[in-house]
Amino acid sequence: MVVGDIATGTELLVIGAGPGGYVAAIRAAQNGIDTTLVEKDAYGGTCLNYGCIPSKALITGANLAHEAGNAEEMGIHADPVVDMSQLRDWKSGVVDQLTGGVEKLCKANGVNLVEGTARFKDENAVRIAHGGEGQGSETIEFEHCIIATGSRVIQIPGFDFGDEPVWSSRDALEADTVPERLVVVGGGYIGMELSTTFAKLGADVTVVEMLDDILPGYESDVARVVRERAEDLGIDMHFGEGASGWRDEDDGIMVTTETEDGEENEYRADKVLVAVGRSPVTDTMDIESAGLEADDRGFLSVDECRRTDVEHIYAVGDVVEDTPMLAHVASKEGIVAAEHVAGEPVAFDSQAVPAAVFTDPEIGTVGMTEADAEEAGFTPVVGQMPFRASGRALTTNHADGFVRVVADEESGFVLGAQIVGPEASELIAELAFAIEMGATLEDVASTIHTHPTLAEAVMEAAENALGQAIHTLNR
Amino acid sequence: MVVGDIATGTELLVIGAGPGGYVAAIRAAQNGIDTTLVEKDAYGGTCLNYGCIPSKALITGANLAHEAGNAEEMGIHADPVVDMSQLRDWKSGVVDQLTGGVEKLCKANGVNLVEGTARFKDENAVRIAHGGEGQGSETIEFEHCIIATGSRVIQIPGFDFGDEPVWSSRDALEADTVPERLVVVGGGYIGMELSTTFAKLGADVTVVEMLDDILPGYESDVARVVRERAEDLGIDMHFGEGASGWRDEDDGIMVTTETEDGEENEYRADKVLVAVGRSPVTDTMDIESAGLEADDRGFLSVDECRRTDVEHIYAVGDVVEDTPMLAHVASKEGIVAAEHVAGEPVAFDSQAVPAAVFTDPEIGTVGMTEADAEEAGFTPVVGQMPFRASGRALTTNHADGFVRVVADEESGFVLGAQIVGPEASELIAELAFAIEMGATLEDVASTIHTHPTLAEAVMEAAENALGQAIHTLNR
Amino acid sequence: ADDGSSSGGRVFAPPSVRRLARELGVDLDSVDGSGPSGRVTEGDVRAAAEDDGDGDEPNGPRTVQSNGKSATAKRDEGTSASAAASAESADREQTLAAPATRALAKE
Ligand SMILES: Cc1cc2nc3c(=O)[nH]c(=O)nc-3n(C[C@H](O)[C@H](O)[C@H](O)COP(=O)(O)OP(=O)(O)OC[C@H]3O[C@@H](n4cnc5c(N)ncnc54)[C@H](O)[C@@H]3O)c2cc1C
Ligand SMILES: Cc1cc2nc3c(=O)[nH]c(=O)nc-3n(C[C@H](O)[C@H](O)[C@H](O)COP(=O)(O)OP(=O)(O)OC[C@H]3O[C@@H](n4cnc5c(N)ncnc54)[C@H](O)[C@@H]3O)c2cc1C
Repeated sequence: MVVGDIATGTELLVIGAGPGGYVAAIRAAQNGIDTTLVEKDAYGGTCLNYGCIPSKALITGANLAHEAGNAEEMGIHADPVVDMSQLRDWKSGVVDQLTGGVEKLCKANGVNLVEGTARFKDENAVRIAHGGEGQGSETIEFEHCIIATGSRVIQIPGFDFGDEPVWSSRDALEADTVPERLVVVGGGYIGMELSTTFAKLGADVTVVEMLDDILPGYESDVARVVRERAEDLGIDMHFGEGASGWRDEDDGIMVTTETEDGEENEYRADKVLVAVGRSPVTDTMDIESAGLEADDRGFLSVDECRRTDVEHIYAVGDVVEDTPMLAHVASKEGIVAAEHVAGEPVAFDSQAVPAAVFTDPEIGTVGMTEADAEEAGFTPVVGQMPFRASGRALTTNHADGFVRVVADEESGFVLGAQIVGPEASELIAELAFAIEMGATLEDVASTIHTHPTLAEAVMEAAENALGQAIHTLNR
Repeated sequence: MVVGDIATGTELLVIGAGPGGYVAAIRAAQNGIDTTLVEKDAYGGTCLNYGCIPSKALITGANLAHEAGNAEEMGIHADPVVDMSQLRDWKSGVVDQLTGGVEKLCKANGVNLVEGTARFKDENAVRIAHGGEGQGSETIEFEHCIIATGSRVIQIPGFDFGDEPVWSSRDALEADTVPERLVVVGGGYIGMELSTTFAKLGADVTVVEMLDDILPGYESDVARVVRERAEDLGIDMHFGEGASGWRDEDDGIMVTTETEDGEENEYRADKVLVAVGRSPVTDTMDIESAGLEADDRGFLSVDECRRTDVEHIYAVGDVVEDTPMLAHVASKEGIVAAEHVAGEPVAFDSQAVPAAVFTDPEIGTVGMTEADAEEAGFTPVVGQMPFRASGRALTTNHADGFVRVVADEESGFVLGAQIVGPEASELIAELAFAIEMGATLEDVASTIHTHPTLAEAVMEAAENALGQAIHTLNR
Repeated sequence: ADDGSSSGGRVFAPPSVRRLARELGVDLDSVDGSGPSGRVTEGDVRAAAEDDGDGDEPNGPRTVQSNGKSATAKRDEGTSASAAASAESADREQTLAAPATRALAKE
């Protein structure tokens, strides 16, 4: 164990081992760059430990139990009992397998791993504080640095995550019992994914959202499919209300909310999950010492190679201004930064960033909506295919939702897509690829799609935009 | 009711309303062609009534019941009971919904529908025999004709589908109880899909296959993943044995088989499913009267616009020589033929035809294998990503299998892909599209794929082929 | 070919072509795409690079040695390839062309 301060040097220092940082580190090492990765907590970052992965694992369990318990029409009679602590342990096993994998992959690619918290000393060095008392610290000098310190959950007045009944998403993902009554503050994607999960696991769920619909940012016909399904699942949604506080009651807690015109409401609960957003982690490592400054919300601005204002210091992932706070964006930015350090002719020049919401049903979107396309100066043409006309969707007993493709009328170039329905998160891949390729509606429509698959609906939406769908009526 | 023979005329006559015929008829009508569609049995053909759709519906039910009953490690405790006749009714409901939809879509697009059996009178006319006694017949004269009469199941000596214990795939899909013991003759895709289904529903399944592995035509490492899972499900597989006959026993039946060197084996069963292939239906409609001749196996040969030797008569779907007997091929051929009749500059010029097998796990393939690519004169480079390294696969608890991408080393053009694993049938779509687009490995690898999805494994397989995968080791 | 105005000023080209343009110092906005609706192909970018003359400085990053290979050098072999080689790759581009490209060719 090293106590005191020794200085080492590295060509590239990556701070933070989330999907931005570890991917950057591996790619840099693959390109022959001497790379050091510092992480203060756990390999895989928010995504693998407290975000994407554990949430999707719980969703799998909740879906299976709920579906099997509600499939009488298919002749399946079951009354599944979910042992929440077992489900949690299984989920933790998945997380461990993946985070262990990340560590192994880093090592196998030759990345130097350092545990500790990094703070900038100056433009070319950080000091690493090792965890625990008397673990000392070390200085690492670098030629290039990639900041990938990610984000943390936002706390709102009146709700302290230190209090036992107040849950962050991370607490929710660690639950070993299902609360009888759960109030969820925030109807964004994290709030809705967890609301759906806990409703399926048996909780009485109430969602409180300040705006006038769930999933702000999504088109209303997309959100509607999820909202209606949430209603079917018994989720009680209240819009135009902000949570103002909570208090203990004899039996559980009482969550109070306020509307814009000052009306107060109260909801009984056992737990309250606050999921109102995340903010970048740029305030705990003395970025000023490196000559950097974050914007007023804490984000760092970068150029197309992900360089900050200090040319040899890059930023990727949730800390970056303007790109969505998503794991795959972090990874792509990490790759771009790493390859740029290695001298490759790269840029973050993706034409469109896909995104998925793992609600019931799922949402997958990429690129422009019809309105976006109009705004950008295109004359959009739109094609749609409802899943209830898809043979595959009907055979899976999940036929809500649709595939919509947005294209430029004149050229036929695919500009965007919105999918809500079964496997939307997977189906969006083909359309994201189509947009990157500069493909036209005709390209998508005339590619043979396997029968019976949900992907055929992608083809049919393109055909619909061309006025020649087979399985849905053309306008 | 019309009795006697009246003659009507149509610009295009389509014979058979399967995925080849009904799609052709709709597209022709969309192009302004006066189109008549004759069907003797049921709209949707084999695929919707006795094939793709009912089989996938049963697979959904079997999977759900089986998964829910085997998820203790996830903390889900259930003991699902499947009421097979209810499952069958649900499946029939799905079929009815889709076949009803086909009929409506035909009408909405202006296709004239005729029920009856068509036989060629001459090169420009068919006689339609209407079903039932005394229903009379009519003559329809046509300018163009598309033959889409599909295929029928092959019967083998010793097994008469008229006998109650002998099942065709159609009988299996109509079952309202699960046989205790089922012998399946033929380890092709239909045999394996149904073996898996019935094993999951509780039958003791034995597969007898003449060749030395299941799923002939697939690479051995692909087939192996399915075979090992089938073993886990308790399916007993015997290779190098041909079924020779069966006899009644006190308790059920005894199926006898023979190896190449004459060794005999016997398997006790309640039902025996014979799934050894399908042959084209070209022998029941006097094609000679139209000047046509089928090959010795009954197939019709066609040009790239799907014209037979008689220029104004086209053939599409299972009756066509050389293209795979698959629904989406039938539909594509139907579209090509219809558009050609309409004077469009079309051809069946698809670079690659995707195919899926809905076993556990699924298989999705498209284009060339590594061996195919070598044979075609390319220097193939191959990339692979195992699902056990995919975060999404682990969170769905289905992590067997892999994605493999085959490309031309020099140019990077994607030539083929083999996927075995969760949602393989859907994931293959992006790679089929990549091949059609003439995309390179770099195009696939540098497209952002949503996290966490199975589709990321497609990207990683491409990265692996380029020697730069993040989540799997590069060779 | 497309004049770009109907496309909101955006250039439509596959990722590999965009990267090649950066490598060869070709400004994609100035390339006339020969693909369907003016999609820019690898051949278009290479032709544009030739037109600009060989001496052009790539607008990409500096060239560094990594694993004994230089990324830019790797690609330079491609640019200086013989006419025969580029003809061959053009052939392949045609046989492996996208559906809309093939439809265009047939019309
Ligand atoms: C519940 C939930 C569900 C989500 N689901 C999805 C989803 O389905 N799909 C999706 O794309 N995104 C999802 N996200 C978002 C996703 O997790 C983030 O976008 C992603 O993790 C960002 O990656 P990153 O590398 O920028 O940062 P992070 O993953 O946050 O990693 C940053 C790392 O840096 C470390 N660190 C910070 N400061 C220092 C320091 N000074 N020294 C050393 N180490 C430091 C942290 O400990 C952390 O490990 C979800 C998030 C949550 C909370
Ligand atoms: C159990 C099973 C599972 C399958 N699963 C899949 C799958 O998952 N994916 C896939 O792609 N394929 C699958 N197939 C194959 C698929 O069903 C066929 O490839 C497809 O149906 C072929 O379409 P078609 O239009 O050529 O013929 P068909 O669907 O066979 O339709 C032909 C139609 O013509 C009618 N007809 C015949 N002769 C006459 C006449 N003289 N006059 C009037 N009408 C006539 C018939 O009644 C029939 O309706 C499966 C097949 C089976 C049996």
